[in-house]
Amino acid sequence: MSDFEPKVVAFVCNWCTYAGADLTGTSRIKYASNVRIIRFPCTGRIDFMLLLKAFANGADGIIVSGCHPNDCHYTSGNFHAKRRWIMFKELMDFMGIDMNRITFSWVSAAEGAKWADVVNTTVTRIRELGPYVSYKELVNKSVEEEVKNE
Amino acid sequence: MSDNIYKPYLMEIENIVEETPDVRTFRLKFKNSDDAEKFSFKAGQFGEYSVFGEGESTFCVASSPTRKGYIECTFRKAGRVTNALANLEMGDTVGFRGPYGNTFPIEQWEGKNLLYIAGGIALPPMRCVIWNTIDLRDKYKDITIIYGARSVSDLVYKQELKEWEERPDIRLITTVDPGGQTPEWKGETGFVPMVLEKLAPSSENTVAILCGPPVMIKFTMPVLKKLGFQDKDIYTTLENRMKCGFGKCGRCNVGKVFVCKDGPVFSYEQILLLPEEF
Amino acid sequence: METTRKSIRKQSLEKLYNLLSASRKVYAPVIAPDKQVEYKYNPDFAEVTFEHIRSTLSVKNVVFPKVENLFFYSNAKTESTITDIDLNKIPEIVLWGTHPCDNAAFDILRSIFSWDINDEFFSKRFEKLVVIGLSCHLSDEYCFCTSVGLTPNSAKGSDILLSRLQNGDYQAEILTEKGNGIVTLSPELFEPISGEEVTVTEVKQKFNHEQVTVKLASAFENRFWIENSLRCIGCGACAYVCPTCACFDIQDETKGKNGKRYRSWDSCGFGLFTLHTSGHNPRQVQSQRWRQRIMHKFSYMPERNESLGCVGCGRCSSGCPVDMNIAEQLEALQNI
Amino acid sequence: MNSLITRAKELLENKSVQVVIGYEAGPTSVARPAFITDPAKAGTLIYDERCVQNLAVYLTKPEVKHLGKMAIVATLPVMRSIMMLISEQQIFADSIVVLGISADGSLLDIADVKVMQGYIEKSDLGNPEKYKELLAELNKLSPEERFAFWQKELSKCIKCYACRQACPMCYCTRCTVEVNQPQWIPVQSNTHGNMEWHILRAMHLAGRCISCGECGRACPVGIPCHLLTMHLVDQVHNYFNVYAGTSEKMSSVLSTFEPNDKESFII
Repeated sequence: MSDFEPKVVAFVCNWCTYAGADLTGTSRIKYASNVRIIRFPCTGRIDFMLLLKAFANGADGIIVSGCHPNDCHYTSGNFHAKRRWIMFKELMDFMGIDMNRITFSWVSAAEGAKWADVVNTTVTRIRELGPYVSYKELVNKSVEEEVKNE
Repeated sequence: MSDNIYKPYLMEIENIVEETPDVRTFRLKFKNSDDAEKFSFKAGQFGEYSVFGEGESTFCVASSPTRKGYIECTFRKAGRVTNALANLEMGDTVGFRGPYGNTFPIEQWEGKNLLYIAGGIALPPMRCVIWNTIDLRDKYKDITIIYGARSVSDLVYKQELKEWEERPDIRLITTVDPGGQTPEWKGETGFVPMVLEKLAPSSENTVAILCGPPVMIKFTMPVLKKLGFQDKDIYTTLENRMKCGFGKCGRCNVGKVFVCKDGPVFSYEQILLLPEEF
Repeated sequence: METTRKSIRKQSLEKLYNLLSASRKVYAPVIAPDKQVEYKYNPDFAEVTFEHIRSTLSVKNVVFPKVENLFFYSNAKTESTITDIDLNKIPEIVLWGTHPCDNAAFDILRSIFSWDINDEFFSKRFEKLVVIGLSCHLSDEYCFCTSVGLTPNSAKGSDILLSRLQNGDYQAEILTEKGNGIVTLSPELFEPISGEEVTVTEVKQKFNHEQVTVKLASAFENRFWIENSLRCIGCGACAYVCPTCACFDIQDETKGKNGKRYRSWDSCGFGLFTLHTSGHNPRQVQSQRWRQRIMHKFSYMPERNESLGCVGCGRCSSGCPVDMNIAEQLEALQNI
Repeated sequence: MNSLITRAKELLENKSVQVVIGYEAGPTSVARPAFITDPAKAGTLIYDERCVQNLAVYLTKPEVKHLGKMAIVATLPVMRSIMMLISEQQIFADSIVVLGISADGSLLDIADVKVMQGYIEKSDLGNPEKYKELLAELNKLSPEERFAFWQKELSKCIKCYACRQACPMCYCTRCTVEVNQPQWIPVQSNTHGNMEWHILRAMHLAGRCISCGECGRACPVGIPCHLLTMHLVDQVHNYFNVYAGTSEKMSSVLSTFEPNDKESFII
C-alpha cells in the first residue's frame, strides 16, 4: 500500500475556505497535493448527494469546509449546513459508510495554515485507512449486477 | 445493421439553422453510406434522436422524403435531450433510429386542394409533407399554408417561408398573435382560427392538415366544420411520450391505439373514436 | 410433440436437480430468512422449496431483466461509436419449480415483445429458457388463475410439468423437445407412471374474463375507475411484481466518455410515466393510470396481442400496500 | 367501533364533511383505506389492529381532495402526519375533521388542532417499541456489518417507490429521483443506486418522519427502509430535542437552526 496516493475531494465555500486556501498558497505553505478543490457559493449549497457522488466516482476521502459559525457571507448558510451534516453523519454511520473518510471543518479566509493542516491530517488519515475499497466494490458490484444476466 | 432494434444509426450534423432563440434545425447525414442507401421513409414518420449520455427524444423527420441523402429535424429546447442537442456543434454525432409510425396518405390526396394549418413549433412535423407535396406539385391543385406563431421571432423556417411566399403556385398566410408583431411585420395579426375564418377557403375537394397546440386545434376545428370540411378530410398528428417507438415500451397508447404504430397521423374521423387520453 | 407422462421419485428429483445445477444455471425458489420466497441461481437442493404459493417477485427477469443493457457507446463528439451487446453470450437458464401461472406468462411476454417487430433481447433469452414447472398443491385467497383461463396444473409454458402425487413422488409431463432434452440427460430417473393421483389445489373462479373484456370495451368513461382507485397511492409495486407487465424505460448512463444505454422496468402507475416535456400529461390522475393498467391487460391486449395480459398469480394484490385487489375489481367490473 | 360509525354518519349527514377517510374490510384478511361519501355506507367503517395504513397520505391526493371537505380516522401517527402537513402548509387546519383513535382503539374527541396538539404532546413520541429493538440490534453491529446488512437489503430494491408513495410526508409532485437535469439517482435499480435513493429519501425525511413505519410496511420486497428514517428520528431528538408533528407551528428541523447546535466532529 506504500504507493497508494489518496484522492481527496474538497467541497469548500467561496468566501472563507476557498480564500483561506488561496492564502495558504500565497503564504507559500506546503500541503499535500492529493486534494481537488471544488468551490461552492456557500456550505449551505453543498448537497449531501455531492459527497456520495464523490465516493462513487473514486474519492478515498472528502473534506467539507466553510466559514466559521456567525461568519457566513449569507448570514446562516453554514448553520443550516451544520444541521444537515449532523444528520448526514449519523445516517452514514448507521449505514456503515466510513465517516473517518470525511473531514468537516471551518476554515476562515485568514486561516491559511489551518487549511494546510486540515488537508495534511486528512490525507495522512486516508493514507492510513487505504483506498475506500468497500465503497468502490459496491459501485463495481452494481455494474456487474446488470451484466450478470448476459 | 444488426438485429438490435434499439441501436441507432450514427449521424453527423451537417448543418445547423437557428430558427428562433430556442428552436434549431439540424441537417443530419448518415455516417455510414450503406445506411444512407438502405434508408427510406415517408412523410409523417418520426424517429428517436439521441445524444449519447443524455438519452433519446422523439420527433418527426422534418425534411421531405423526396430530398435524399439526409434528414432534417427541428426541435425546441425543452428537456434533457433537446437541451443537449442544442449544445451540439457542426460535425458532432447524434444517433437516429427510425423511421417509425404511419404516414400522411398523400397518394389519396392527389387531385385535391391542400390546406395546411400550423401553429408554432408544429410546422416542422408538417414541413415534411408540405415539401413532399410541393415537390410533386403537379399532382395537387391549390396548396394553401396558414402558419401562425406567438410572435415574429417565434416563426420557424423563416427562409422557407420567404421562398413559399414568393412561389406563385403556393398561397402562404403567416400570422402572429396580437402583440407579437413588429413594426416591419407584413403578415396577418391574429389567432389562427380567426385568420382561417377570415380567409374562408372552400372545403370543396379539399383536405385540411392541421397541426398545433391543443388550444389552437380546439378553436380551429369548429371553423373547419363551419367551412364544410368532413371529419375524414381533416388530418392531424398526435404526440405522446415514447421510449421505444415501436409498440413495446407501453406509454404512448391512447386506448388501444398506439401512437407510435397506428399514428402519429390520424384523420379527425379516427380521433373522434379515440378515448380522451391524449 | 406428444406429451408423455412419467413418474419421478423425490430422491430422483434431487439427482436431476444436482445434475442440471452442475452444468447450467438453474433458477429455483428458496425461502429467505424473512419468509419471502425468492428465486436464486443454483441454490442447494435442500434449500429449494416445493411448498410455496408464490414468490414475491415473478420470474420474468430471466427473459426481461429489471435492467438490460442495449448497447455501449463512446461519446466523443465527431467520433462517437457504438458497441453492440453480444446476445450469443446469453446462457441457457433452467427454471425450476415455477408454478403454471408464471409459466403461462412467458407466452404473454412473447406476444408483446414480438408483435410487429421482434425484440432480439427478449427472444434470445426466451429461446434459451427451459421451464420445469410445478403444479400448485397450495393456493390462497389471492390466487385466481382459473378466472383467466388457466388452472393450478395447466401445462402452458412448461417444458416439463411436475405434479405432486399422493405418495409424495412426482408426475412428470414431458411436453416439448426442450423438456425431452432434459429427460435424455438421465432417462433412468424417469419411471413409468404408477397410477397414483396427483394432488392439485382448487382455485375458485372469481370472474369470467371474456365477459370482462366485453364489458371493458364500453367502460372507459365509467365512474368505476374513480371510485375504485381512490386508495391507490401510485407506486409501481403491482407492475414490478407482475409476471406479464412489460413496460420499460430507456436511459443512458455515462462515466466520462463511455456509457451504456439500458432499459429498465417501468410502471404505468407512476404519475410521470406519460408526462410530456411541455407539462401536459394524458393520464393526469391515478384513476386514469389504474384504468390503463386494467384496460391494457383485459381489453387492449386481447384485441391487439390475442392474449390476455394476466395469469392470475395474485402478486399485484398480495403485494399492494393498500389492498387494491384486481380480482375483486374485475369481478365488480363484470357486473357493472 | 359504533361511536366511529355514528360520528362519521353524523358528519356526512349534516354535510360538515363530504368524505370520511377511514378503513374497511376487504375480501381478504387485510383491511384497506376507505372513502365514505354516502352516510348510508358509514356502517362499513372499521377500526381494529388490521388497520395499519397511514391515511394522511390521502390528504394531499388530488382526487381525494376533489371530493370536498374531509374527515379522517386518525391514530397517533396519522395525527402527527396531519400536524406536519399543516406546519408545511400542505393542508389547512380547519379544512380537516379529525376522528382521533386512541391507543386502545376508542374514539377521541378532537375538536380542533389545539386539542390534537394536547393529545399528541401527552403521547409517547419516540419510535414504536417493536422498531426500537431492531434499531438497537443494528446499532450494536460493527460499521462493516452494517454496511453489509444494508447492501444486502438494498440489493433487493426494485425501485417501485412504494416507500415514497406510502409516506404522507413525500407529497412532492416531482421527486428528486425524477429530476433528470442532472440525474442524481440512476433510473435503473442496482445496489449502489438503490442505496443512494434510500439515503436521499431518509435525508429528505430527517426531522419530518413521524415514525409510522409505512415505508417499510409498503415495501413489496420487505426492505426495512423505515429503520433509516427512524434512526434519524432518534438522532433528531438526541441533537435537537424535537419530535416531528407535535405542533402546527413547527418548522422543519433541517430548514431551521440554533446558533448553539452541538456537534463534536467539525474541526
